[in-house]
Amino acid sequence: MTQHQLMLAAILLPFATALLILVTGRWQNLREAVTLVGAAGLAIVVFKLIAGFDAAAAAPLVLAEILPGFKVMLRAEPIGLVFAGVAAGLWGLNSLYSIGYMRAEHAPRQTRFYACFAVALGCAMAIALSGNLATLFVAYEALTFATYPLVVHWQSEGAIQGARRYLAYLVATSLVPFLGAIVWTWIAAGTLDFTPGGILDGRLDDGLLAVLLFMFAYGVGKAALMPLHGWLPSAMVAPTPVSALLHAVAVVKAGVFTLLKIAVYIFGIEVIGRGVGDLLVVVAAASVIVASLMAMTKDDLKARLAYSTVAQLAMVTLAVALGEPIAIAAGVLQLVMHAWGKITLFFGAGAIQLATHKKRLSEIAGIGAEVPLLMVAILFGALSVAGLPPFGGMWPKFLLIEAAVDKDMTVLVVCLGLSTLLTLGYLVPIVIQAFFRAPHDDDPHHLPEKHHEEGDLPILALIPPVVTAAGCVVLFVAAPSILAFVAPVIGLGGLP
Amino acid sequence: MKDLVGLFPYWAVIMLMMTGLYIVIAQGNLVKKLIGLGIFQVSVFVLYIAVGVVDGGTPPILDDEFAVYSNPLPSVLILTAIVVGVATLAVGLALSVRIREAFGTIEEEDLLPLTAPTHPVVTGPEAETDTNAGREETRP
Amino acid sequence: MESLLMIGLLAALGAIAITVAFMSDLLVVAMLSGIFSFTCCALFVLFDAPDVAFTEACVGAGVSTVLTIAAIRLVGRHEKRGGRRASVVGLVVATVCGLALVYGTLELPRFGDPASPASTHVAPHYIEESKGEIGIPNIVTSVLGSYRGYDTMGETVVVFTAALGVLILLGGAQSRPLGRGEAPARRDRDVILRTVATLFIPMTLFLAPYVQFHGAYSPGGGFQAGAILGGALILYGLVFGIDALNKMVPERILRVIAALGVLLYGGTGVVTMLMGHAFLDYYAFGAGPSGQAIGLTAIELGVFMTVTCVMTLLFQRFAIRGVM
Amino acid sequence: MILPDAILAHAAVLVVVLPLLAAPIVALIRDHRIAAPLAILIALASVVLALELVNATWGGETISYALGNWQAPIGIEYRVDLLSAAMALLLTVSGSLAALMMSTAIAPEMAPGDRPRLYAALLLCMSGLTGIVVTGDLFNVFVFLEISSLATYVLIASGSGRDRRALTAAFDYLILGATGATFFVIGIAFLYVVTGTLNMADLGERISDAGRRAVIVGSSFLFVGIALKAAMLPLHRWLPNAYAYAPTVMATFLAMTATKVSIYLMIRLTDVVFHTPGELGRVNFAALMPPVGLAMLVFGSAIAVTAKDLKRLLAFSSIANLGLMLVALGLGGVAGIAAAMINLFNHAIIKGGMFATATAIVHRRGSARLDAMAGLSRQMPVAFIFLVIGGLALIGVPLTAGFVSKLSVVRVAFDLGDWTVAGGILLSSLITVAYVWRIFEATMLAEPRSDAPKGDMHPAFWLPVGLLGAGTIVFGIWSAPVIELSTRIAHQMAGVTP
Amino acid sequence: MTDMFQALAFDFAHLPAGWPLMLAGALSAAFALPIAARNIGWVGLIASLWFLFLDGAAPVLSPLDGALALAFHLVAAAGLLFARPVDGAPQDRAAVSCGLIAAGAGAAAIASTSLPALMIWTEVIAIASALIIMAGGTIEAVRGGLAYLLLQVLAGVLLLLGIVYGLGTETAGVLILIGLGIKAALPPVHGWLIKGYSTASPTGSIFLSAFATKIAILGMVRFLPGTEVLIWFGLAMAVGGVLPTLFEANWRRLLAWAVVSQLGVMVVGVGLGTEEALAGVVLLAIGHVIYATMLFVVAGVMERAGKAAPRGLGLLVFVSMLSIGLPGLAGYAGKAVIGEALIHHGMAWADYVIVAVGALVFATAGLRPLVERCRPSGPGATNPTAVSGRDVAATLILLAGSIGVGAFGFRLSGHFEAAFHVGPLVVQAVALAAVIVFMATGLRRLLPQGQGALDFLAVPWGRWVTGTLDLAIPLGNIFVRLGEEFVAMFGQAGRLGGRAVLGLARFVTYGGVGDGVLWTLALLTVVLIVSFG
Repeated sequence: MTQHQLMLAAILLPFATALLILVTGRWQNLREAVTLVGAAGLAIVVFKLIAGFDAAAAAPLVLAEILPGFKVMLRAEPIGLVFAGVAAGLWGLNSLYSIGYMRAEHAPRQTRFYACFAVALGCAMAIALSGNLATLFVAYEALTFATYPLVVHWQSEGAIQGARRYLAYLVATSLVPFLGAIVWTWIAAGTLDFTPGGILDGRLDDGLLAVLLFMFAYGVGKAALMPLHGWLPSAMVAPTPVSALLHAVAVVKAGVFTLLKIAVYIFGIEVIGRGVGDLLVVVAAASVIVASLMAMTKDDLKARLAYSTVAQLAMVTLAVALGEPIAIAAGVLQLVMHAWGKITLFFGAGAIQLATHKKRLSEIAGIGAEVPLLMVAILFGALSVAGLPPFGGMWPKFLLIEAAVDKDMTVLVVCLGLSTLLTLGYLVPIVIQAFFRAPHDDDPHHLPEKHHEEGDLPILALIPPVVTAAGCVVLFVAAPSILAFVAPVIGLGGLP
Repeated sequence: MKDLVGLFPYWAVIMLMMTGLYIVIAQGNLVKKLIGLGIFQVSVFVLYIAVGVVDGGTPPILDDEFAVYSNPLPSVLILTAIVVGVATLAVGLALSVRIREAFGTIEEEDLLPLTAPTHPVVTGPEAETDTNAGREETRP
Repeated sequence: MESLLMIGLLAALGAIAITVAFMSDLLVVAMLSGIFSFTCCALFVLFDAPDVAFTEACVGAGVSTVLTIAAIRLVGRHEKRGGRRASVVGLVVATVCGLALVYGTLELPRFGDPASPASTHVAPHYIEESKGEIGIPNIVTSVLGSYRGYDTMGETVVVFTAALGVLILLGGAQSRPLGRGEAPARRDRDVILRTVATLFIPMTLFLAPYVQFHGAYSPGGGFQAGAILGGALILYGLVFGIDALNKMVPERILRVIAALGVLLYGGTGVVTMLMGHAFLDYYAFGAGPSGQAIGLTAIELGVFMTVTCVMTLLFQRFAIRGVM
Repeated sequence: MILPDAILAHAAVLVVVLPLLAAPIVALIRDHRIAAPLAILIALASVVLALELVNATWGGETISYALGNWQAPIGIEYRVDLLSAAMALLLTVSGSLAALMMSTAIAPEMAPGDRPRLYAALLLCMSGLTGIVVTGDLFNVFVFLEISSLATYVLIASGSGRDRRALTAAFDYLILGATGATFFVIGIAFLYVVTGTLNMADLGERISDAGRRAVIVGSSFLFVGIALKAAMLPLHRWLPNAYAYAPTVMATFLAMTATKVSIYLMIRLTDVVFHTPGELGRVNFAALMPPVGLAMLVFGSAIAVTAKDLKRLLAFSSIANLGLMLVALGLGGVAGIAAAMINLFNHAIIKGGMFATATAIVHRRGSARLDAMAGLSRQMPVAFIFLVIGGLALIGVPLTAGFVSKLSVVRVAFDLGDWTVAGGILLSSLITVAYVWRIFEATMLAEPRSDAPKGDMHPAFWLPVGLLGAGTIVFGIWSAPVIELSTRIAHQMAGVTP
Repeated sequence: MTDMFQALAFDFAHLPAGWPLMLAGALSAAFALPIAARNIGWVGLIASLWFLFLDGAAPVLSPLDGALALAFHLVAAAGLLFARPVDGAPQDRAAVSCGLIAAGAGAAAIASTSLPALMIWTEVIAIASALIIMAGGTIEAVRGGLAYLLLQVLAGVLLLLGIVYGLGTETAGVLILIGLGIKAALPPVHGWLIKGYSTASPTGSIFLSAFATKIAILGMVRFLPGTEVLIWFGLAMAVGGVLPTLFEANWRRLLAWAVVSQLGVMVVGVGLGTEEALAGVVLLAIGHVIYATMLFVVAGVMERAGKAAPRGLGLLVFVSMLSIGLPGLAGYAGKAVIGEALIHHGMAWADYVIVAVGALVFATAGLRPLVERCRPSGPGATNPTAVSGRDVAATLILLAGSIGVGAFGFRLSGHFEAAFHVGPLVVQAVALAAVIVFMATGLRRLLPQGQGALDFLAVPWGRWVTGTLDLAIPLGNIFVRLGEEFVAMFGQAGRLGGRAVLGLARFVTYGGVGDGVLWTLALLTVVLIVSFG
């Protein structure tokens, strides 16, 4: 199987799975089996792609030419493969979890749910393997529309309202600033292909480049940079597996991944480094702090996690804006670590909701006793997202601080330190609330007895969070190898 | 003086045109509008023929004594235009008859509220008899 | 002298147009539009365009006035009193536009100026060559039938489309089915009408073919003849009742002949094409003026058939429509 | 091509005359079960002829056909270049698609006796429009404009079976159409006065030394007449009612053709008659079109958001897309005209597809109101899918034809460094999302009424809806044919060899 | 940057030291069965010991470090013995599992060669300790734990910055000093230690006392030897730490103060920086680990028994008292070596201060409780129950360790015998005698004991940290409201604009046909005038 065939397989497999799901819609178990087989197949294909990847043989594969110069082209390159790996890896787990979750919730229209899931993954693969900005935009748009039915799944009044805002933000930002920026780049640089070292160097003066960077930063609505982050909390109306998909696996990761590719292959890292990205650094840093603060005020579990995602994603935007090879490395690692950390938290939140039918933080006091394993998983996830050492989340923070020190932006260093503390501030209380607090806190010495309405936590909803939590720890160890894999592209020599 | 006379027909045509259009704009009655339209079109015919006139020319019928003839082309064009005018008038009148039967009035002020887009679909009082009859046949 | 007459007629036209604007009785307005057309005929004759005058008289004045009155019968005679809101804005815009147009015409070549481009570019060819190429004295008919024959075909189709439209719009149950008997004469009023009609209609029946076939030599042709015959049939229908007219010329036949007229016109064109010539190139029927003569008579006949039947059909549709 | 070359020589005139003469025959046939197939046959024949024309003019040649063998300024001359051939193809294809759907679609609305006449009216309308597109004589344009307009008034009025407001819509369009046509004739008169000829090419040469002021008046009248037919902003009042109340199958035909012919006339006149690409007489397109186009884009989309009826919504969406075409025309130059043509063809396909789907829905459910379409996604899944495809194309989602057309205009705007126009287009396309999403929410999310009739699209609609839907997708991905055609036309217009 | 990678170049060939302990801790947390938790703990402990010392592949440790690691394992064993996860509060199970993790991490920290690796393991210990505190079961415990975690993470971030700036530079030095200072509870920041140790559950306090602070001190020894200012800091900390023990009634809070003072002594050693002093510090660390744990075991038993001390407690208190200061046992050697180093450094008076502090600790932490609490005084005070066998076993194990330190001191470091020169022995004997006299006689009643005495010294650092958290919430609310206002204003403007456009569009579109013709005429006029112009 040559690389081209692998790439095509990676994209077409999810779509084929979607079709098969639609066909086998009536037989529930068969349909679930199809999803899992599809997820496994995708994981294998992507693994072979990553394993067999060598930079020399990565020739582009042109599929179609929509407009002269606006080609649909695929090309495998390290950052893309990392994103593809994350997406493919977590899809299986997410499917497993959603089977447990959706059945426990007796959700209607599950066939459409799984089919759209598969289609969304297909788009994510296309984004990962896109060879130029044109293909990326096509897949990016397709992803927005593929995830709309997922967000509006319950089709309640609130769901429709939330989905409408979700769509308004994403389509508005992608149709106006993003498309505008793409066409501007296309005209300024003559081509849209991703070329290491960037294609815009010298084509526009720095002032215009800064404006273009801003258009991209706000054009890619999925990166949820403040103040255009509104769609993320409003997408919380979706069922939890979808929130997990949106916030960890596909949608938001596609957003920041796009920013990374634009920084590395369109602008070129040094170009951003020489001052083009400075204003964006300020905005991104502010976004991190403000989002963390807002997260602390949210009593609803999923809303709190949503704002946490906004903060963590702003860090990747920060990495892009710093314009340092180390920062880009931090961005790539954050993309992976946050995916695993945040999906654990969402699995946890969903499991809590299943077990106790409670969504709000204040209501889940003292259930730690019943599901200790789940709580430990949530703790691991929280600490990994916060960036504490034994977990993978530490690496991106460390590299970001390193980059900030290199550019001697002391204010930024303080911000990053503060953000770690704030993240702890809003994540650890979840664990405390569940583990150590008694259901009624008025008398401190009361021992949390058995919870009265005993929600059944299906085994399927318990395994994924534990696996991803373990993943966080494993990633802590695997981080250097990921960096080595990505280093040649982002000009980060001298790695062991 | 010669100048004034020279261009007088055109100015008269323009005056007629504007009157015709004014009638269409200002008058509420649909048939009145059609007649205004007719006046407007006839004034155009006068313009065309005025263009074709040649001083001292005779009607474009070849004859031995005459040498200078008026321009035949405008006459041909106007022949066509007259018939087109009548065709449009005929269809317009047929429409106004149907509107009268469907809405009970052919005054623009009264028609406006009845034809506002927000109204639900109504096929009009007369529809029961007219097209429904036709529809019975087709229903199996 | 002539220019005085012209100014007089134009002034009359203006006066009629303005009075139409202020009349509220639609019947009067219909009459005025008829008078307006007839004044135009006089003007056209003055402007050396007898063919146009002839057509305007028959079609413009005759048929459209009849149709308007027939429609008023159904639609109601009086315009709503308060309905006429003097549109000040419309008046202002119309005057401004008029002034702009007047300013625009200042550079036009003078009325009747022989050296004007219109009379020096294409027209001389028609005047000099038509004798040799087409061989009929009436240049208007030659241009109408041959040089711009395609336009006339288009125009015949327009007439046919109008008939088609009115048939669709005013078909249906609202119109009572056509009988085949004679309407009972109303003793007191119809005597004068009937006697004049019995004298008048045969006259027109002869006039129509004359105008049709003499069109090559004197003002006339398919349109005028059709309108005259149509007028005659409408008069017959008016006086002796629609059912009598239907007995004489059944509506079914009228529809077929109307269609055949168009097909005849188009057919001549198709035949010339099949004979290897361009569409509507009458030289296919024979070299020189003889071919043209055959072609012209054929298309004139086609036009005559269509116009006659369509005019009658239109009137019939309006006449048999039941009053709401 | 497959036709004997004898017929090929006359293809230019046959494509118009064949349907023109077939109409009376179809009108005469009493039994509509024979008239319908005949009409379809004639329409398909004219499609083949149009294809032949396109094939002949593909290389950039211009076919010149003298009617009655009288050479140019004397007689009437047909001048067919690639633009005319392409437009002829578009018209004939739309006509045949409409004819295909006609017999099933208007069965409930029209008494069987009248139907043959309606088929004849459709053929006349199609041949009239084709006549405008292929002729080289200005007055001939007026004659065929009248034929097509009269036929259109009749087609719109035939919607009175379902909704009486079709009558007033037809009447309004008649008055406005007649005024527009008369303005057109006045324009011809002024140009004739100062040049003496009616043939466009001949007019082109003689116009430079003609009286400046008369040319101005003439071109102004011509422009206003065409603008009215093209439903430009202040004069677009007739379009919404005409499309909304005409029978949906007629609306499909009109949406694909009516206003497009006027755009063709604008391009043709600026190119051949006035030799000033981008300026009709003194009416400077570059200054006028972008603002008017953007205004149409915004106003059309704004009202579309509040429309309660699918056909009215699509009508206003057509006004918006027209605005986009005018903006492209306004940007001018080879790229501008090419973008306009891409927009023209793609919009015809997309909007035609959506109206065809609407026809199928109205045929099955009896009304085009949005609230009557609740639960469409479950009861008429196939129609729903094509509605989705069309909707996404309107928004301009990649892999659909809509994206290609929008991108081509935006790219031209960016190329000329015209930020305001580019920004304006992108911003106003947001409103498109609003009204397209209303369709999806109405059909997908609302609960279906219990008494809604069952059953998906009637088989008669499968071919037209399928063809246009597939076209929307295929020309989104493999957009080479449309782009190649448009660039060749643009090069021809600007006189540059492709 | 690169050394960070070396620190973490994790090849799976040899895992970090103490990984079995960590694994056992994690597993015991996962399974709800209390009994299983302890058994897994023992298995992990034994495996860890075998891996650390006997298996060939383990990283070779210097004798001192080896001893410290062994001490950690002893503490883990004591903790396992003392814990009662079944009948006691369920938090014990959390305390045990986190304790095991902390022990394993401590061992790994000792085995680590570079500062980054050490930093990582200190973070792990910090998290585990925070969880232990939070498992205290009360509201203050939870807030204290959160404060502890935030403080430790702040220290970790400072260490991280230090590493990033590179060890050589001056700013890095300061940063690392502050970071390790917080972790080692240097004066301004020692509040968390007092609060943490007192609110944690008895078993928790056993684990807490050992690992976190000692590893910090070890860090200072390896990376910040010889910073002058630390000497004075250490002395102040030692004296400041011992005074409250005189007046404190709460036994565990008293022991916490004792720990602070002993840490002060170690800091003095670090400040000296001479090779001898550093050896002394590590020796003291090892000794302190052992006797502090013994004291906390005793305190734990006392607390668990309620008001009356069970029989046999006196013996335990006596034994742990001895190992505080008696030469030959754990506590004495380290302090003596540091004393000698001070003398060599020319600060003889400082040596006497240290010895005095040592003696005071001996008295207040060991002697006084023995005298006051353990003697069966008053009617019916004889508590029927005896000290449970598990607790006795725990103390015995620790005693063995204490004796071991005393006996094998020579092999640990060359400077060991310096502690047994005549000078230090005499001074120690005099100090002990004085203190015994003071405590045994009635003089001790001069020192009134009260709950929370001299608490002002324990700067309420914890509340400041959680306070900032509470401060953040209103700030967050401001931003939330700001966001909502922004969206509302944006929506309002959008709606307004939309209505205006719609009104204009409707004006242009709807109306009679007369208006249509009017618009046409108007357009014509405009076009004409513009063209003429």
